[in-house]
Amino acid sequence: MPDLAVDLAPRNPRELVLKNPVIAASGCFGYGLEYAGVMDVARLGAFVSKGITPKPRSGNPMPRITETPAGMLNAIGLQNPGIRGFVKKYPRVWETWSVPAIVNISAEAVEDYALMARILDELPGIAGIEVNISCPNIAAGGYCFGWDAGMSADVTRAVRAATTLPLIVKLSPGAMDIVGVALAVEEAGADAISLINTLVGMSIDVKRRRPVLANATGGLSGPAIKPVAVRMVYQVAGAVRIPIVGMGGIMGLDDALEFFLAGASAVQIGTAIFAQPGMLVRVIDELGAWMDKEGIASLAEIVGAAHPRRPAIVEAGQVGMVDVAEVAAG
Amino acid sequence: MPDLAVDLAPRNPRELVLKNPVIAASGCFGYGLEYAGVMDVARLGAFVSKGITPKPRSGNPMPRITETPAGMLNAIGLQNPGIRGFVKKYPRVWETWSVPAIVNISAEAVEDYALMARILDELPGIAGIEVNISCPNIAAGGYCFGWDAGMSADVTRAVRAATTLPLIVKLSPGAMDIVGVALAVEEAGADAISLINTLVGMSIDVKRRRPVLANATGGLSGPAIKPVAVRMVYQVAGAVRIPIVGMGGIMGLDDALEFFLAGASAVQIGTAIFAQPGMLVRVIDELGAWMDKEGIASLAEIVGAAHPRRPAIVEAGQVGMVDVAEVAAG
Amino acid sequence: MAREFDGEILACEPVMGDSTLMTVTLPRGMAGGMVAGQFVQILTRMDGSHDPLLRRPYSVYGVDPDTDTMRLLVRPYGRGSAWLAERQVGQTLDILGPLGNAFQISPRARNLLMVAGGVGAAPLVMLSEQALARGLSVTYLMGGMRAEALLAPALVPAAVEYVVATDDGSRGHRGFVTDLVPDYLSWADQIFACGPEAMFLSLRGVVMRHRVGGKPTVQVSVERGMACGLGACLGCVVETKRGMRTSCVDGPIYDMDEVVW
Amino acid sequence: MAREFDGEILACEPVMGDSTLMTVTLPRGMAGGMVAGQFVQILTRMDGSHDPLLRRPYSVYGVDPDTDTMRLLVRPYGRGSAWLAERQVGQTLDILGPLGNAFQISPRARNLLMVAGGVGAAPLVMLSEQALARGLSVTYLMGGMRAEALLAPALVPAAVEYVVATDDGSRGHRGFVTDLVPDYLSWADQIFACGPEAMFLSLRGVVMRHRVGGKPTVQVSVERGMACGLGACLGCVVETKRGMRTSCVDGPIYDMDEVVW
Ligand SMILES: Cc1cc2nc3c(=O)[nH]c(=O)nc-3n(C[C@H](O)[C@H](O)[C@H](O)COP(=O)(O)OP(=O)(O)OC[C@H]3O[C@@H](n4cnc5c(N)ncnc54)[C@H](O)[C@@H]3O)c2cc1C
Ligand SMILES: Cc1cc2nc3c(=O)[nH]c(=O)nc-3n(C[C@H](O)[C@H](O)[C@H](O)COP(=O)(O)OP(=O)(O)OC[C@H]3O[C@@H](n4cnc5c(N)ncnc54)[C@H](O)[C@@H]3O)c2cc1C
Ligand SMILES: Cc1cc2nc3c(=O)[nH]c(=O)nc-3n(C[C@H](O)[C@H](O)[C@H](O)COP(=O)(O)O)c2cc1C
Ligand SMILES: Cc1cc2nc3c(=O)[nH]c(=O)nc-3n(C[C@H](O)[C@H](O)[C@H](O)COP(=O)(O)O)c2cc1C
Ligand code: FES
Ligand code: FES
Repeated sequence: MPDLAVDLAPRNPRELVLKNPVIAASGCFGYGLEYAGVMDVARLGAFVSKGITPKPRSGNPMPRITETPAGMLNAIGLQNPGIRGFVKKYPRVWETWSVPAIVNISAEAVEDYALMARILDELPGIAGIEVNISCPNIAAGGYCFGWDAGMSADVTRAVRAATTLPLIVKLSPGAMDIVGVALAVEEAGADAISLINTLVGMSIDVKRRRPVLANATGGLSGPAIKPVAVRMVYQVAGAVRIPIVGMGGIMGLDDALEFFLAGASAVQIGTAIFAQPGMLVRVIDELGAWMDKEGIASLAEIVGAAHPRRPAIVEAGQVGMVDVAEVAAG
Repeated sequence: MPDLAVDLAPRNPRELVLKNPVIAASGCFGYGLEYAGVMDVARLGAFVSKGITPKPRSGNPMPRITETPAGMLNAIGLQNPGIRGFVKKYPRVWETWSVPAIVNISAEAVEDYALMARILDELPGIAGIEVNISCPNIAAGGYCFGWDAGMSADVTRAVRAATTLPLIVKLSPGAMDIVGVALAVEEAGADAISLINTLVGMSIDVKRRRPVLANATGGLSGPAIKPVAVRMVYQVAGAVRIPIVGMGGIMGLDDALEFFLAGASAVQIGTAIFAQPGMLVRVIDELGAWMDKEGIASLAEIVGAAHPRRPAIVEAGQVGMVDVAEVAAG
Repeated sequence: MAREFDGEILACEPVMGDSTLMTVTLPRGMAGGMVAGQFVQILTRMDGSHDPLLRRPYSVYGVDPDTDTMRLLVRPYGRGSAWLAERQVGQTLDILGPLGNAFQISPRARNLLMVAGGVGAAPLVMLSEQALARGLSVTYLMGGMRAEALLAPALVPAAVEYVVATDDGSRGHRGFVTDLVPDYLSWADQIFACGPEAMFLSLRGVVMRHRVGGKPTVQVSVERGMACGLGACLGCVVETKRGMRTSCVDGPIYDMDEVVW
Repeated sequence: MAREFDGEILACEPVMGDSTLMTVTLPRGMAGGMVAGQFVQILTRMDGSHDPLLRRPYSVYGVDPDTDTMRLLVRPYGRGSAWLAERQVGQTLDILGPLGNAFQISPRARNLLMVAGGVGAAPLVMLSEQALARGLSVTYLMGGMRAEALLAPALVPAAVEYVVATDDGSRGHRGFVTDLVPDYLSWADQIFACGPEAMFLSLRGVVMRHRVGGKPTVQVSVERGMACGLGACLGCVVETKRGMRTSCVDGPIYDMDEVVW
């Protein structure tokens, strides 16, 4: 049996050791309980909670989701009970579980991220925090934290100061210089980086002549975005030294392997769970079987293997830049 | 019979009047001749040539294309005979055609764009120029022209000074502030804006443990990217006053209508041609029939109709910014 | 408890003009626990294709615990249902279910009125059977475009009063099924409705205008786009007087008066 | 001239173990113009689904101008071919073709050697028929994993010498089909090969080592991922000594000596 275990916070004494590298993604697995009936949650490497905010949120008006070619758009609007409501309900349940629970936090001000991190720091049943920086920074006129290296680092630093819990910072694919943001959050104290969050998209209802979603725009996820996600993981893996958690459109083992080969030490699976909840455990089983067959003893052997030579740390924004631009020109 | 005609260069005395708003996209229709056998090219509103560069290019090594979920990646690498080779061969053929031919130009220096525009200016058989700014700016260390409003405006201004031909500037979806770039190229003299070019993506061949494409990254096109494209057209349409040509994943009439409703005055169809060359003419026919059925006399009636109220010009980068970021957070 | 399972198609019977009544196998013992109003979610694409991506919800039309089977009523509408309607006997479907809550027959109810529009007919047949088994009286109103679009009388339990309406008047009342409702308002203790949103709005108008003292109560099966089907994604919520409720777990059956329309 | 047309499936015959020999209708008059080595591109997904997105190329196995039909040999491999192999008699396919260049029999050639690997057998049967019609001698070498993976002798024209190799030795030579080639090198004027890239490399090695004065010449059908099939996208190029050549218009048949391997 090959070794599937991975530590996502090797620089952190509290460490974040997963028995396998398959994680259920934020917003696609509720609080873990929703799926307890249809699958064996204990088999997972970990799961990430729905995004929690400082105050309760009732979310966006309906419709909130719509299907797109090989993908979906969502504009849930972070419906959640708020950090206080969350704290009362879930940690005590998770404490009795063997699978690590990671809490995803979202906020519109740096202090609010820190506030939530401080609250989570002391709680049992919580293995780590995933910081969702794809949120509007109210102080910056609604400009997205995750699009800017400086603002991303500010959030990371504030959360780092507020907790010793393992910290995964989740990057936004809307950032033009994804490598620059990655380096900035690494420098600011992130234990690991996860990517990608959804791309911003829109569908229009031709009959009503209005955007399908009440919120107009929504987050695009699913297989449609996989090539963008793999590219970004590949680029970020060429630059940072902390572990990377890759995601975006994983629908089975082969997709997960693309992310490992691109440089991810673990993967998250989101949208695919909706279509095939059984897929999570299937990927874990098939990964073990594949490694056996290929004679791979430990996952580390293939992480980043698609890189011709893993380059040393490069200057922000320069990874594959020429390639990238040239190719976009067909 | 409803009026499908559209002028894509209303500010330009040389105008760019199309009998219908359906255009074959650059790189997906060769030089028009390749499809002359399988469809009636004369039915098109216009077609755009493969990207032409100052010097001949033999393109990237193989493999250059790969299929992705509801999309494809390409890294052709702008294989083309160069502007001189191009001039000898195609304008004289197109001169005898009734369908407007638009030349797509790509370069790695501002002067080279201008040089090509000057050459094209005097030629017969050319109805307009589409400026592909998704190219690396060698002077800026390979940073993509189209990602930066200032550099995009520089290219536009130089081309504008070099020709009186109708000028469409084709935006790169890699730009974080797509609205800012659009406003900058409008200001710099573009007659119209087209978007989107491909997103940058990657697929990894799990068997070989290497990127599928020899160039590693490639441009993602097809239905997978449609939601991103519609969103960007919607945002840009809320800001600029010049006509917009929308594209990205159009596979039939309903997709084209999404772009018109989002604010495009015309559409381009690219990847879909590979799958269904007959689709180009089908969309034109179905569009006319649909307008008849809906009692729409002129396309202008539906262009931008999905906007609750077409706002006046807004500040660069602020269109829907909060929505967008919030939504990306699920 | 919901499970993801492979169901084998045992029969496909053409009904209601263009629709198909499909008999599908269930895991042993599951049928007995399924109740009227619940639904299943089916993956409607071939292996290896990722488009269309999400499952499609279908109401349970009926179950047979003896043979461990259920029946589904599928109307070909868009791409998912067209794929499903093309499946053949012997093929298997990837099914998630049973999902959702159920219609609740009040212990004091004697007379039940069903109001069905189109494929909304599906869960109300099963509910009628459950009511008859309890010795209750059932009237089943159904509306459709044309005579052929209606559920054949043979598919409705014989002890049920079956009254129909068609848009073109080719059978029964010419007009909306909701036009028939006022006649039954004083008789019915409860109304159960399933159909398009427009039908609910019209039903609501009729009931609000005519009912006395909040009787009859009305339960509706609300149709929402769904992703997970398990209350995890929060994509299918309905605003109720007590806040946002998922229509896959807290629904699809809602008390009409609870919903913020 | 290539056209996009609907072809109706008239027959599906299981061959070579898991593959299917499909008979499909052509637009009137098209069959007569189709030549060995050409291919068609087929849309391999259901209406309304966008995945898989691109057409799949299939070599023309044979044509019948009298019935306006062609035959295709389809091996279920991935998602596109699996979808295709599942189609049934009476269904139609969206086809683009005929595409590509053709094998060229030299006017001076008398003895032709065919070298087929797996489904590469397809275009070489048609080529053999054309050669026999001109009174030439043909030897047809075929390789496969097992006996069942070979083309049944009945499918190869009777006047052809048919020699086989299998990986497991269950029929004919145990080993690669290219092992058989040296015996025919002095006899053959031309070699025509279709199969996986690995087969070409091994064939090239054998021929380079043994041939005398550039004889026999070798034409190979090269397999490249394709998008447009019409020379427009430049996604399928092969580097030749005279520059980049598309394999959909300038190919798929290349002179082995012209290709930069
Ligand atoms: C709880 C629940 C129970 C359901 N039970 C049944 C059932 O028993 N039988 C059945 O046939 N369908 C039922 N449906 C509808 C079904 O889930 C699918 O929506 C329907 O089959 C169309 O899917 P599609 O893939 O063919 O359409 P798509 O191509 O995905 O098109 C869907 C689009 O059409 C709209 N749409 C979806 N369904 C309809 C419809 N029926 N009428 C008008 N517009 C529609 C959607 O808003 C969307 O824009 C049920 C839905 C829900 C939520
Ligand atoms: C000119 C030409 C003629 C062809 N003629 C035939 C024919 O007559 N009969 C036939 O069955 N196929 C033929 N093919 C192959 C066919 O086009 C498809 O590639 C094949 O059916 C697999 O497609 P898929 O959608 O099933 O696989 P996908 O799921 O799309 O997988 C394709 C993947 O497998 C690889 N691949 C594709 N085909 C093969 C293969 N045969 N062996 C190993 N790896 C492969 C590709 O590189 C790609 O990574 C031909 C290809 C070309 C270019
Ligand atoms: C319905 C839905 C809700 C989501 N909610 C969140 C969230 O609350 N916080 C977050 O960081 N990401 C959220 N995401 C993003 C996913 O965690 C993931 O980054 C993205 O969907 C890409 O992965 P996938 O293609 O496997 O789904 C959500 C995604 C979906 C589809
Ligand atoms: C094979 C291929 C080659 C392309 N070449 C060019 C090019 O030379 N210049 C350019 O501006 N865009 C090029 N594009 C981008 C398309 O014109 C279009 O912007 C993009 O593909 C999105 O539209 P679609 O989804 O309809 O294909 C190319 C696209 C493809 C698929
Ligand atoms: S469908 Fe996901 S919560 Fe209901
Ligand atoms: S497949 Fe497009 S050029 Fe050959």
